[in-house]
Amino acid sequence: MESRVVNKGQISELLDKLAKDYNLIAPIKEETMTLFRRVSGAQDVLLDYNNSDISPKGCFLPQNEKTFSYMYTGDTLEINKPVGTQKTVLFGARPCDIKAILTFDPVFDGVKFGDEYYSSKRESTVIIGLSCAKVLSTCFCYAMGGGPCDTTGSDLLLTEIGDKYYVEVITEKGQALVDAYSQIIAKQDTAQLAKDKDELAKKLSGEFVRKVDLTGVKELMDNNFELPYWAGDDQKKCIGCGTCTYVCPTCHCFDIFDYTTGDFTGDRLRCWDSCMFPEYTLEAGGHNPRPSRKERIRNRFMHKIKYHLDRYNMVGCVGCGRCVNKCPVNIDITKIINDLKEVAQNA
Amino acid sequence: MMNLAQQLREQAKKLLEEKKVDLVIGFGQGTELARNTPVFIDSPEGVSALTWGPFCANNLAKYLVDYKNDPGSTAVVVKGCDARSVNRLLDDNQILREKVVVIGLPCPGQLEWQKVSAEIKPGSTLKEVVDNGDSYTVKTDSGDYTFNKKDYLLHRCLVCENPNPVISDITIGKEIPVKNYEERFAEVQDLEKLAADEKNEYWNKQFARCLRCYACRNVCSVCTCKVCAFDQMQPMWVSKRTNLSENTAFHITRAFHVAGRCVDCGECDRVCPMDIPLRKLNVKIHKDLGELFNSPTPGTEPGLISPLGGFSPGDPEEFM
Amino acid sequence: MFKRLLEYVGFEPGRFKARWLSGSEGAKFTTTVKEMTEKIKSLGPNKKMRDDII
Amino acid sequence: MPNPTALTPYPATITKIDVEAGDTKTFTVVFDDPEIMENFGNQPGQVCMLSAFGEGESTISITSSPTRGKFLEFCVRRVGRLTSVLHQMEVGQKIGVRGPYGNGFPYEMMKGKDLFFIGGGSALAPIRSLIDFVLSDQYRKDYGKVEILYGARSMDDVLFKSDLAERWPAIANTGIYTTIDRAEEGWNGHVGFVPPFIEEVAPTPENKIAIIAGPPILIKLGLAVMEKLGFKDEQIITTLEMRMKCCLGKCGRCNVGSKFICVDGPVFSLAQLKQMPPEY
Repeated sequence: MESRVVNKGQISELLDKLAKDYNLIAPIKEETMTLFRRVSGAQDVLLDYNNSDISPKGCFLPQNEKTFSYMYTGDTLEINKPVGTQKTVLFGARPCDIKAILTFDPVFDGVKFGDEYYSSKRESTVIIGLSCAKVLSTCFCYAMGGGPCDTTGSDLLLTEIGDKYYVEVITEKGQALVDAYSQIIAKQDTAQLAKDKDELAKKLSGEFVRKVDLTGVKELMDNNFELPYWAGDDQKKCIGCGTCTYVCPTCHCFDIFDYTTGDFTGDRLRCWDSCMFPEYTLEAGGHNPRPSRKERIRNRFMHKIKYHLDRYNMVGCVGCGRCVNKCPVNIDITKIINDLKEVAQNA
Repeated sequence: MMNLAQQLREQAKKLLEEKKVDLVIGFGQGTELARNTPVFIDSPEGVSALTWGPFCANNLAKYLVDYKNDPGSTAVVVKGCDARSVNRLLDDNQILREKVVVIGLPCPGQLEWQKVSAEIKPGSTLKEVVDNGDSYTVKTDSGDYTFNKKDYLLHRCLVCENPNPVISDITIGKEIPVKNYEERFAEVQDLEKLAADEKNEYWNKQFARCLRCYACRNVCSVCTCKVCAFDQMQPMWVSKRTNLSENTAFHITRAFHVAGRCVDCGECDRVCPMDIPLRKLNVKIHKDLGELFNSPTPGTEPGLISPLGGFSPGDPEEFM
Repeated sequence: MFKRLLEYVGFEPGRFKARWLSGSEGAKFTTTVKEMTEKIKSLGPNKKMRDDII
Repeated sequence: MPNPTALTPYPATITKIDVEAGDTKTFTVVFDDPEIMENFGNQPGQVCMLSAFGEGESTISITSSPTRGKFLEFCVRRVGRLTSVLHQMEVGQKIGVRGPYGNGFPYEMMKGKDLFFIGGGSALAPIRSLIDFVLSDQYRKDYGKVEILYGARSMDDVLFKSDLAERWPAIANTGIYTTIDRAEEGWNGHVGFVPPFIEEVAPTPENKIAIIAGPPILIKLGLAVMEKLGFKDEQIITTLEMRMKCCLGKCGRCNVGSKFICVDGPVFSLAQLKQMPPEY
């Protein structure tokens, strides 16, 4: 598809317009944190950030979501679902986080069961990606099939080049948006910019310091469920918090429960849940199939590097590096991948 | 500092060789230059993994509880603040004195790794860290970097009370004089001065961010309940829903549950992925405990009875 | 202690009160409850920890 | 066709409650909308999510066979929060039901064969849907001899007492073997645990499928006995249990390896089970 240009001077105007026409979700600064929040205009949007502390996955799978409310009225039971999804623009998401959304798609738009809450948001949202300008020491998207300037999953991808944003139109949705704002997202000769972007992508891809290679890891794991490795330091030092799962852009597990506001009315909610919590798999009868941190850690990492691949033919990790960065005790998925490779090869 | 690490390895090796302990819990190099990670060493050959420096923020005393039912003894590497945890765990009867060997290291302050990491060229290898008193020089293969303690230490280290371990069986390194870069209660006092509405606004903003990942609770060395009320499903006291109401309930309960036992190791504050200033809650309690009961930071001395865990006729009675 | 903590996180002073009352102090009980009710009424509904509607 | 509204339950009414044992009741439930009831299409071995509004949801297996009429039966043991609330409910009260979920028993593959059912404790509930299915007038001719071996802790814990004592034995070409763990006054049947009892009854593997359900220890020991008796992995069918929240393969918790119990199971053959990590 085509490519266009936005002058840096006009980006504020574009954001203001988008905020007026859409529910605009963009990165903001809240104290020390970079988070995705709804913004009312360009003034709140943070354009030069490395990566957000929390991924924008909440746009599609909010941490708390009402699935319906119920009400008993006399003898009848009424179930009311929330109606209407707002037209949304997710602006400024990084390529790794956008790729992560693609790993959600087969889960929520399953063969047998869809998910109206997810798919309505997915359909009504235009994703405007923003290429990375810097590679962090925790980044390893290249190893998971992505890249700092990767267009996969975006409707539009913006890349900052000099005093311009180079705009690549990836999908019909993106096309419709640029056509609607063609005064700002201008048609221009973009040959030079395209070249510059390739240069940038090449330069950035040389800056990764984490060496990770997934080749063959799944195959090794297929035949090695029980490895003494899982009883090693990682499960000893793990404190069993849910940080890695909540900051992870591909973790999608949720819990469902009721929140009562009175005797006969209430909401059913689904909220993020974490496989690192013991109650996650604890059955009412008291049996827990994954009783200790060893099983839980193994399950989490096997899910990323094997189970998600088995089911959906996609790696369950995009290499954003958040869990590496945020883990209180420095459990590092890249180290685990490398170690497993070594261990399984020697097994 | 490398010299200290070498001494530490020798001591650990001796303990394991002489079978005085089955396990040494210490710090090892992490996956980032400026980061260390807990290591669990059960053989004399493994001690080479041990290290020591200004990137050893974790409070390892926490792990002693995991090994309290093991037949053998466990050695643990502690800094001054972590040593308070050991005292507190002993007072709570969580661990047995005879089954714990405390390896204490006087600590000249721990650096905030993210801040340091942001300035060092990615992919560099650490060569040495030199303590210059008010700053550290981190020597790497990509050059030397100097970090002023005042700007790069964890906040808890700026107001450190016990750089020297308050309990220790084997002490490695020279005693370090107490040096505070800030007034201990300054942050709390600033908040106290605000009007109720302003306080409310400040804390609402903080609590609203909470993800309820429970890192603050799980990392806490004095949070030792087997099943936490926040995890209990029957009955479910607090909902998993993250909203201001539930989050506030969680944070007030967490802070108050460790009141009188919190040793101010600052781990909750450090591990919060959302940068919620949790220490400001705990330190407020410390301040009040000091004012009302003249009580020092828990764990400072062995056998200290928590003012909230005991009764004396002389206790202040604000509620009568 | 708890009162101080609650005020620190932004509850209005007076919204939380603890009193030590014996079973034989009936009169003191009623005055305490009356005082407390008055106080709460003057403070109005609690604005903290209110449930947000999704 | 994927069903996008799968997370919403349908209102339903409890029409009958049978007390099976001290802590177990069977609830008969009918959807408020007759059309939903008509088209529910549940298969033997499938499960539903039951909602008690205000408490949440739980996965409960359907214990009735679709051949028995337009209603659903759920046999519920009081163990957790939701089941406690269900146990306090009375006839006429409203609950929510969504489903049916899971693969169900492969009854097509069992056609023309003898069936040997082994159940322990409350695990008779999920296999009862298949027992009633193959014993129904409509399908009885498709299957050979149907034998049921059932064990409970005590006399009081025996579920579906009238089924075991009257309804099933009355049907031609069936065999019922019951046992309780410890001898009790008034019990004339066999006494002892299920696995040695299987050995005593000694079913032969020829042209037979065994369906086994029970607590993990019974499955473990029972499978060993079956192997000893000469049953092949493909001839043994079992049904698993895990904590579930969505039952749609999305919420993540019920995975055993890369299989989700809720959509890929709960029914597996021993051959399939051996391909999966032992994490259930």
